[in-house]
Amino acid sequence: MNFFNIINQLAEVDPDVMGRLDTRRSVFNSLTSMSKRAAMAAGPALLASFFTKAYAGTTAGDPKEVFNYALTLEYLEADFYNKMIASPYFSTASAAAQAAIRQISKHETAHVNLLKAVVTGIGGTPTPAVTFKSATFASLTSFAAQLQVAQLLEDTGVRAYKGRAGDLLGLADVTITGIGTINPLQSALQIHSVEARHAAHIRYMRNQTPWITGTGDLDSQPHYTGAIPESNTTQSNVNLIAANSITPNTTYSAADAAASFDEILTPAEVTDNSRAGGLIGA
Amino acid sequence: MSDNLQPRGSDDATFAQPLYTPIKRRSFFMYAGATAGASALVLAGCSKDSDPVKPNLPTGNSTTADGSISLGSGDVGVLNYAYALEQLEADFYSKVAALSNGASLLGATEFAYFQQVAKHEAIHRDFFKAALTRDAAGQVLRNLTPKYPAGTFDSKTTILATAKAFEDLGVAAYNGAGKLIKTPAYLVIAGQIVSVEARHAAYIRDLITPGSFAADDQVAAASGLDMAMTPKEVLNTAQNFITEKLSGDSIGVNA
Amino acid sequence: MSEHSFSPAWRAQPLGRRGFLRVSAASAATVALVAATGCDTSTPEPVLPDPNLITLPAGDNGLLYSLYLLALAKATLYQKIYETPPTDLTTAERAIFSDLRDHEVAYRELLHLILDPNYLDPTKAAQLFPTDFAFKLTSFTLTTRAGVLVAAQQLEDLAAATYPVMVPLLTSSNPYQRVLLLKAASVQARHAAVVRDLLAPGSFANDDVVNAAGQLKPKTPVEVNTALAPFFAPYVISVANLPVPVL
Amino acid sequence: MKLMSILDHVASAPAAAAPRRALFQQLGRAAVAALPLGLGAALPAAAETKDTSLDALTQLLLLERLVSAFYTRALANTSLIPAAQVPDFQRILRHQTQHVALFTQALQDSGAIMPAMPTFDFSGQRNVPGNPVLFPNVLTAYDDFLALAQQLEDLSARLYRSQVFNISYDPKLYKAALSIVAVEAEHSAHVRTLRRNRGVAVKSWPSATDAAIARPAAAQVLATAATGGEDNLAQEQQAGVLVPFASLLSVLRLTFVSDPSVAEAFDEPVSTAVAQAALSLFY
Repeated sequence: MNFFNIINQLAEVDPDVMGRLDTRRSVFNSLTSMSKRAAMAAGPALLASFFTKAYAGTTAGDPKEVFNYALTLEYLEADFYNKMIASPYFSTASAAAQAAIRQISKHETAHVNLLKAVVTGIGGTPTPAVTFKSATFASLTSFAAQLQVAQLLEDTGVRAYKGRAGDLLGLADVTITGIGTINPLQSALQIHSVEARHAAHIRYMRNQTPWITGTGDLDSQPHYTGAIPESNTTQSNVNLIAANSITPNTTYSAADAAASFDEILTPAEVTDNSRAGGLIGA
Repeated sequence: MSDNLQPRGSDDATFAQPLYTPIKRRSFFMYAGATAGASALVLAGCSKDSDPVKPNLPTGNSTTADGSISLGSGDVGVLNYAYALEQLEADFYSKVAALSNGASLLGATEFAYFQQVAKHEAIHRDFFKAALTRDAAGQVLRNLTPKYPAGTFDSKTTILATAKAFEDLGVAAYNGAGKLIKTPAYLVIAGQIVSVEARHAAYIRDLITPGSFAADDQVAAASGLDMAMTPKEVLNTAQNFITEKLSGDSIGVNA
Repeated sequence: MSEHSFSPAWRAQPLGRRGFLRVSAASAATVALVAATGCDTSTPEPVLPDPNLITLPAGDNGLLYSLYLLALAKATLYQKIYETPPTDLTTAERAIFSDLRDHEVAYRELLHLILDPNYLDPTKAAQLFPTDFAFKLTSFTLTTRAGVLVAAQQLEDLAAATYPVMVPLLTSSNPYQRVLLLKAASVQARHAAVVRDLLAPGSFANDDVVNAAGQLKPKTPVEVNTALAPFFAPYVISVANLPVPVL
Repeated sequence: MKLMSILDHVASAPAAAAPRRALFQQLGRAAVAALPLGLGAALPAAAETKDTSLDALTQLLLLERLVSAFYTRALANTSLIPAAQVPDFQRILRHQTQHVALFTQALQDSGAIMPAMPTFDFSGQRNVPGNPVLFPNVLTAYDDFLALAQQLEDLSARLYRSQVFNISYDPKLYKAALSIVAVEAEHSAHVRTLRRNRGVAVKSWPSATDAAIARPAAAQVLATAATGGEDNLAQEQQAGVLVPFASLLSVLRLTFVSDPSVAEAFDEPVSTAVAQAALSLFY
């Protein structure tokens, strides 16, 4: 059995595969050790690196951890927009641009409050707040420069939520004081689509396509690359651009195929210094 | 293997095949889903296949007692549900993209963007068809016949209003259907698509009212949550635009 | 029939063909008697000699139903013209009819919402009329410009003339409803004028419709109903309970 | 306005006037509505507006006198209005004259002091030759005449809608005023149709898509009074509760109506103060 090859192929569609294999959910309790043993036997080097990434200090698959992960990102975004609004460059923006940033900021703050309540509601302890690194922010010396970072943050946020949805599958509804009964997965999805709306608007403000075609001015940044880059044109082993692949007599362009599916980022990728990780700090 | 990790309607026979069969020749969602796929690989020899679909749950594309077309049950139901919505969206945008006066009606840049959106939706539609054909052969929803109120394609106002309505509905539909999915891979796919739908929605909203990309009528101000709707709510509405009568009563329901 | 019959609880019940609003003159009296002697939630369904009789309620709701029927009639007519305009209707005239359709749909939906505050909640919404209740266009000639204008003028003159009569009959302590209807009232008159001018240039506000005091000749709810009745067949609408203008 | 004098007059009114005394039932709680700063200074002393029944009748009489004078002078210039449209404006004038008679009678019956007939000046110079001309050519050029006619008719329909509830104490007047709302609206629609037929982008109902009528800044209050706020989408069905048009008239319910059309479906009122400011441009 070529387990190495299987894992490799799995990783193409889901780079977080090893993280998923180690979830706490009961169905995998026995699987974990088995797969680890099997995997180690098959390709120790690759898997070691996989595990290192996938387990970056947390217990993957725990909904408390997932929501704290989301909370960290929302803290970062919320602080970034607060800094943006407080910045001397804010007044240089048009009224419409200011209104848009305020609306987005309002949502990020709402997400922080919601996620804190959710983490508490499911028996966890909200992760401490993080802030956007002041020195980095200080280097953004125009509204336009800040907006670039806003785009990167939003597009990364979209990818990050997408990468964790699977970890929330099957969770029961929870009742949270002051909020009511929510389904954890559904709430995460509802935040996720708001982040996508934000991303689209900021891209639009920057005269970029609202969706990611690969031709944007920032599309080569690490935020759009990763194990599965946004330029990916194969979904679940289906090649979207090969002639007659999904539609007789129709061939879709790589740009259209890439733009029609957003891609995931793993927690390790998101928290990497090249992406959100490098922006967190005092 | 746990019952709730296997896509309903997948080709169970593949479990019995040798493990060295290349993934691409297998039922791809079992592997794409990583957990389901990997556990199936590892545990193939020590777990029982799940029970067959209970006969009282409708299969995809079957005709119900009242003459409706069933979207099917379990994950197949969710996929057919998404496929139905993508058929509608793709049809709508293909008609917009084909307008001979599109550039003058919508503006050249906007028309070009609409043509991109038309491609995105066509890809979504065709992707679902390909996925369903491979994973749930025999249960693939038939080609639907969309219908629109008179005048839908006559003015910028009605085109934009219809696009906004469809995109916001699509986002709410995916957001509400996520929790009905049993297979992680399907959920990831849905997540990959819904954010693109949300991008479309934001763009079209901005065309109608600048700055309304995530306005309070769509994103709750207090919680910052986008809309989510149940399949029943969505289909009640979508039915207005689809000639065939659809039944989504068993979407996400497993035996 | 008392206004009580329009309580949400009553309306929320499933409505068969024999259910809603259809009360004969005799049974109306029965219901009134029941109501007067301590009507509770278990009002028995009366015997229905005429299953097609629809009795509008008393009070403000009756007036609002009457205005709703006018809006329904006009929206139905204009939707049809919008969808299949006569070939001799010019582009500019089609644009006018498109506006007329928009306005009337807005009135119809607004009045529906006023009559049923749960209208937008599919799980709670009531049914105002039987499902096959409709404004029938068969007696109009909608294949020619002249035909659609004649039909439109008939309805618009009716609406313009009855809004000024209906508004002061409303007794609700909610002034916003009256203001809203008044805002619609003058648009009804604008509709009438534009349709009249299209049919016969300069026939706006002529002596057919304006009296010697420079006021629009009024039409009472009964007159409106008499004019509309043939178009709602086989249903028969009774406005016997509606308030009657005193002056 | 000399309230004490009016009250004195009422007290000594002949018995025949008694039925109309109700007109003054609201005088006791009459409040002088403060005019916006800066606007008041530009108005004649008599232009203070109050929302009482007496003030309503007085203001409506002023409006009808003004519009009657406008059409009388326009028809007197036989080269202004094309022959085919002369009967239209004769009919409109006849209606306005009938309305003048109605309010004159109502005020006389109630024993109120009849306001003096102002000397109207449709140039906007307000009878002072040195003042700038705000409305050039309105009695010599047909298109300019129509533009002003449209604004005055729009204002008329609006002012009646605003004042009608102030006279609802008298059922007969109340009903008359409601009927007149409709007649003024028909006039307005007709004038708008005439302009549209002459190539002006204007609908028969006030619309956000109507071409604006260019006026000097000093005359802007007329546009505000005639059509300001006609793009309003916020209609209250109860105090603080807006009609949810966005969900009521949606694509998904097959009831879609665009925002401009929704706004068109509801004519808006005008505040009596703004109306007065506009009327005051003409005397």
